[in-house]
Amino acid sequence: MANTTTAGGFLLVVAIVLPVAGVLVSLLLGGRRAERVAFVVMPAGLGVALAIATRIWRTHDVLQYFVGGWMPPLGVGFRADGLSAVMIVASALLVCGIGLFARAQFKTPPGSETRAPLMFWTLLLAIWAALNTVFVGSDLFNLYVGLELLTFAAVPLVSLDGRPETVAAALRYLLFALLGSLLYLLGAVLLYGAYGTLDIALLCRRIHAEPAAWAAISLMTAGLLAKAALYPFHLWLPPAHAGAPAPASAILSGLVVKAPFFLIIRLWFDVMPGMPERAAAQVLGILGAAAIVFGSIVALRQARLKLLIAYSTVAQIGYLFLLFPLAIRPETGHPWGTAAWTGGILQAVSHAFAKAAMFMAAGLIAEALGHDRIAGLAGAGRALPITVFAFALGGLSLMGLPPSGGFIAKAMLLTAAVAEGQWWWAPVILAGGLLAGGYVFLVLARAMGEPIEPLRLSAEVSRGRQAVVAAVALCAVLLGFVPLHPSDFLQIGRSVAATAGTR
Amino acid sequence: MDHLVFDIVLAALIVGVAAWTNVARDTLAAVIAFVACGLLLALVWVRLVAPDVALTEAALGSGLTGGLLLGASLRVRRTGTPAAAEQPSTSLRVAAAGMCIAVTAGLAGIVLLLPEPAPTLAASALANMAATGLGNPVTAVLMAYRAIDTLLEVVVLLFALLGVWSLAPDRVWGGFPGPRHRPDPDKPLAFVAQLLVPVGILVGIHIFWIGSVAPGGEFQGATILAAMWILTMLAGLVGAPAVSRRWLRFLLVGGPAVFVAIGLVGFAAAGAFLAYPKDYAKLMILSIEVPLTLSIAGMLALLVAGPPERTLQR
Amino acid sequence: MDDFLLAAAGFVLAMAAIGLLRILMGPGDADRIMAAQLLGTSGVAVLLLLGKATGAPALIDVALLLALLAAFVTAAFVKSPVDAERQ
Amino acid sequence: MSLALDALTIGAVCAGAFFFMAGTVGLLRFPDTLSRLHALTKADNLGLGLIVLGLLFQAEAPFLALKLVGVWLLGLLAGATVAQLIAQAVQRGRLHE
Amino acid sequence: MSAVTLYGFCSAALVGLGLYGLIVRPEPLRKVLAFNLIGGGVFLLLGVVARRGASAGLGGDPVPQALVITGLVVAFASTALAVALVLRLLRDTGETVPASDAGGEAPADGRK
Repeated sequence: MANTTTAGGFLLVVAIVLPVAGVLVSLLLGGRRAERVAFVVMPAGLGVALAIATRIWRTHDVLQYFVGGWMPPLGVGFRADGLSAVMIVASALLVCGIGLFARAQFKTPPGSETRAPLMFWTLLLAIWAALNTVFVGSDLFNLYVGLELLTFAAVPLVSLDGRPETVAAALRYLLFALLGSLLYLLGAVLLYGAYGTLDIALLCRRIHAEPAAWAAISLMTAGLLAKAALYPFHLWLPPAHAGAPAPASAILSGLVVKAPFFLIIRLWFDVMPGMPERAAAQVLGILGAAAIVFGSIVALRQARLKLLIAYSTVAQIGYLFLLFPLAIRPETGHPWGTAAWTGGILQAVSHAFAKAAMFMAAGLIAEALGHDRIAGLAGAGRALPITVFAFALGGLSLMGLPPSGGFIAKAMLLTAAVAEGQWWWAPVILAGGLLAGGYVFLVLARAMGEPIEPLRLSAEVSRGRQAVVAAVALCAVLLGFVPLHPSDFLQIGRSVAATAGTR
Repeated sequence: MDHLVFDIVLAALIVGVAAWTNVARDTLAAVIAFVACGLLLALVWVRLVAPDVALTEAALGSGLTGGLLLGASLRVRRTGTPAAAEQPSTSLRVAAAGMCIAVTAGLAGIVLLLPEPAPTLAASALANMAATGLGNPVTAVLMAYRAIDTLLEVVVLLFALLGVWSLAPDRVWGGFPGPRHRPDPDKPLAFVAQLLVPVGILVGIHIFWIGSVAPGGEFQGATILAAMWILTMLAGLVGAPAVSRRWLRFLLVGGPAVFVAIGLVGFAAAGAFLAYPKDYAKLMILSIEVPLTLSIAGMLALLVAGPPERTLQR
Repeated sequence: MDDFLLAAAGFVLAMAAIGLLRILMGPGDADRIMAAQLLGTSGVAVLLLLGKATGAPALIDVALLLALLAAFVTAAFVKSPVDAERQ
Repeated sequence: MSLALDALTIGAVCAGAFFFMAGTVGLLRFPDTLSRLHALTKADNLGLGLIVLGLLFQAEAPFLALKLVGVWLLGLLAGATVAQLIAQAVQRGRLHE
Repeated sequence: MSAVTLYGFCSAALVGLGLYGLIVRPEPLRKVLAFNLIGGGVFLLLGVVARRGASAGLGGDPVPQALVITGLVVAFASTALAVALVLRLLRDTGETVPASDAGGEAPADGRK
């Protein structure tokens, strides 16, 4: 690895600083201008994200930047590989989509400044800055600060409408997130004490199997699991994600829980490649499987649409963690060449789009009908055809039916399970798909049904907003056209770590 | 030998006070024990030859956090119904105690197993200090080597403040944080404030200013300034500022904005974000630190003051 | 000399510890808030002694800060927000 | 000369430590809040003053000596006024007894 | 045993005590206190690491010391946000312990 800043590495700094600057300017100008600032930052940020991805695609190499010109271990670096680029682009697309969708809901009335719109637009940019920090960070303490940024930007979004239930949900979310941060930090401290650096690339060369390293990785993983809401740490998620306003739910469920998952990948595959035992990876897989079964069954029994979607997030997070048993020390080739590697990451991205679309669709339905009880959805299909169609498109990904990103992801996880001889994951993957089919059809069947008495909409929903939801859902569908084999792009930046790990 | 006796007394005291924080019935007593714990930890930092951290711990970890939690626990006690909480069963307590003892034992074991000689960046931090124009290695880490952490950390404070403000009821948005404090009933308090605040501001500026060459710096100085601002608010000498005030927004945003701006100047002048050209390093760091100290002081004070509670009109 | 100063610091700390025990027992809030006073004064004394014993003049600044913040905490306690609400 | 200064320091610091002990004893023995408060503030601040006095004999630079005295004055003023605050709050019955 | 090791044990004890408080105390404010205890332990461990790295004439490794300062500021921010949430909850519901299952009561989806 070249120990210098790569050409175009400054884009990584811009990806973080741009939304931060957006927050600062929004807060300074206040009022109506916060929204305008957000709509300037969004296309610019999307451009930066695409530029990062293009450059990595063209050079087939990582982007790297050393802040202030100080090299690690003394300084802090940023590094984006193929995986980072995918997450950065997905976040940028989703933030823009959610921003367009939220425009009608968080409009600042003319005149004085109002609380909710100002907070929503600044926090949306804040979450974006935090996500980019996590995706390009290559220093464990810098990543800790990034995680805290994410927490402080995400928690207030949960209680944005100020109802006591959502404040309680936000508090619970905060407590879980803080515990996660502290465990993560404790692990990072142990690593610094043992190896004298927090830089991931340097750690990867110095780390070896000993108690301090095991304790550090276990503590950090446990902390991140609490933040990622993997079963049995999922308790905070349903009330928080279901209680938040729809655009906030979309970003929380779609992106925010993916950040800790991304960091667990960093830990297991970049900090200590080749070190984790298969048994440890099996534990993560078992928790993931439990999440799939538990989350799906509980989702089936929900009476409210947003809670159903939230519990479905609990289940879909479970799929992500099947990546670990299937890609850690695989029988065939190196970890990132496996179908599970591509499948797991594709699941993260396609779930992000699908779930965001479903939460936004649920938000529109609740707005139009004045409630979100599943039993009372009859007639929604006729009143809001585009919205219900978008909901169904998102549902395809959850069920794993073609054409959808979820289908490719789950098919690849299945392929990997067979190739690795770990057949026991196959029934879980299939059962999760069937259960998802159950709850998605439950909603669709109700929504397509005839209402007993003619439906009276409590609010008019614009066609534009419905189109945005459909566009986001379509992204999840389009991911279904990626080729069904391990992606080269997702392996960029991995080869060095691989050789270091198998020394 | 004497040294170790002192350390044993101190360590035992800290563990005792921390245990008290857990078992005390009354939340207020627990908070006071926690404040005591913070003060004792400041002494530990002195023993660990980390005076910069000792200053931060005493000011922020104990002082400002203590003030915040004391106010909160008094409010909870007088308004709330503390008894409603379900107490955990004995078996849960035993299981929790067992797990925590295991965690403690494990960590203690790892402390014993830490490598000897310990890896350290002290030498390289010292060797590169000339390029920063600073005389305090901790400040060099905060403002040069890991300046991005410091920038993001100030942004963390700002996000936290946004989070606190977002809890305001809609109708009072733009108004004044916290309850109104009237000056009259506590003559001694106004006296304390009038006496302490000028001294405190001097001490705060002093500690900020010497930070470039000796223990101190923007966070420690800012904490003292914040404490003094809160004290004048408590005494009713000045009111808390309405959150919609433009000057307040400038105060809060100014520090991080200048930080970002000078970081970008580094792109042009020294070839990297947050790099300082050698001859201007100290000047650039100082021009970040002055507005940053003011911004941090404002954020800390407003975090303690809480969300807006009173409307602008009235 | 340095050993003597350190021993003196240990003694003051031990006295503060005993006092702290008494204070935390309560019964009233006024007793408890004295803890900030007690630890403030004793802490300043310990810091000054330590600073001299270990040759670290920077500790005077820590002591200065401690004296200020102890007063701040007590004031924040005595003038709690609740008082303001009731007026 | 330095021996005499050392002796003065030891004497003053010992006296200071004694007053800290007296403060703690007062805290343990006095029956009511106000007298406990009184014992604590008076004795501890006197103890601090004596310790500062002892350290003054060892001060290398006049500026450091000035700072030492400053710390003591600040402690004294803050201690006295804050004790006043607590006492007033107790008398008005605003604190839980 | 050296003083540094002693403080290492002290930090382990703080983490343990904080975790215990976090699990056992149901009141949110007590949980916030417990978080601060854990944080104190973690930071102290970082201080021990710093002290062990004393070299080149410095009393400790300045990098972990600076990390502690950053960490303390972040911990304060978390405490402030948690306290604000607790007080808001208290004002709305008169209790500080959140009801065990608060669901997504979202009829108008955040609009009043």
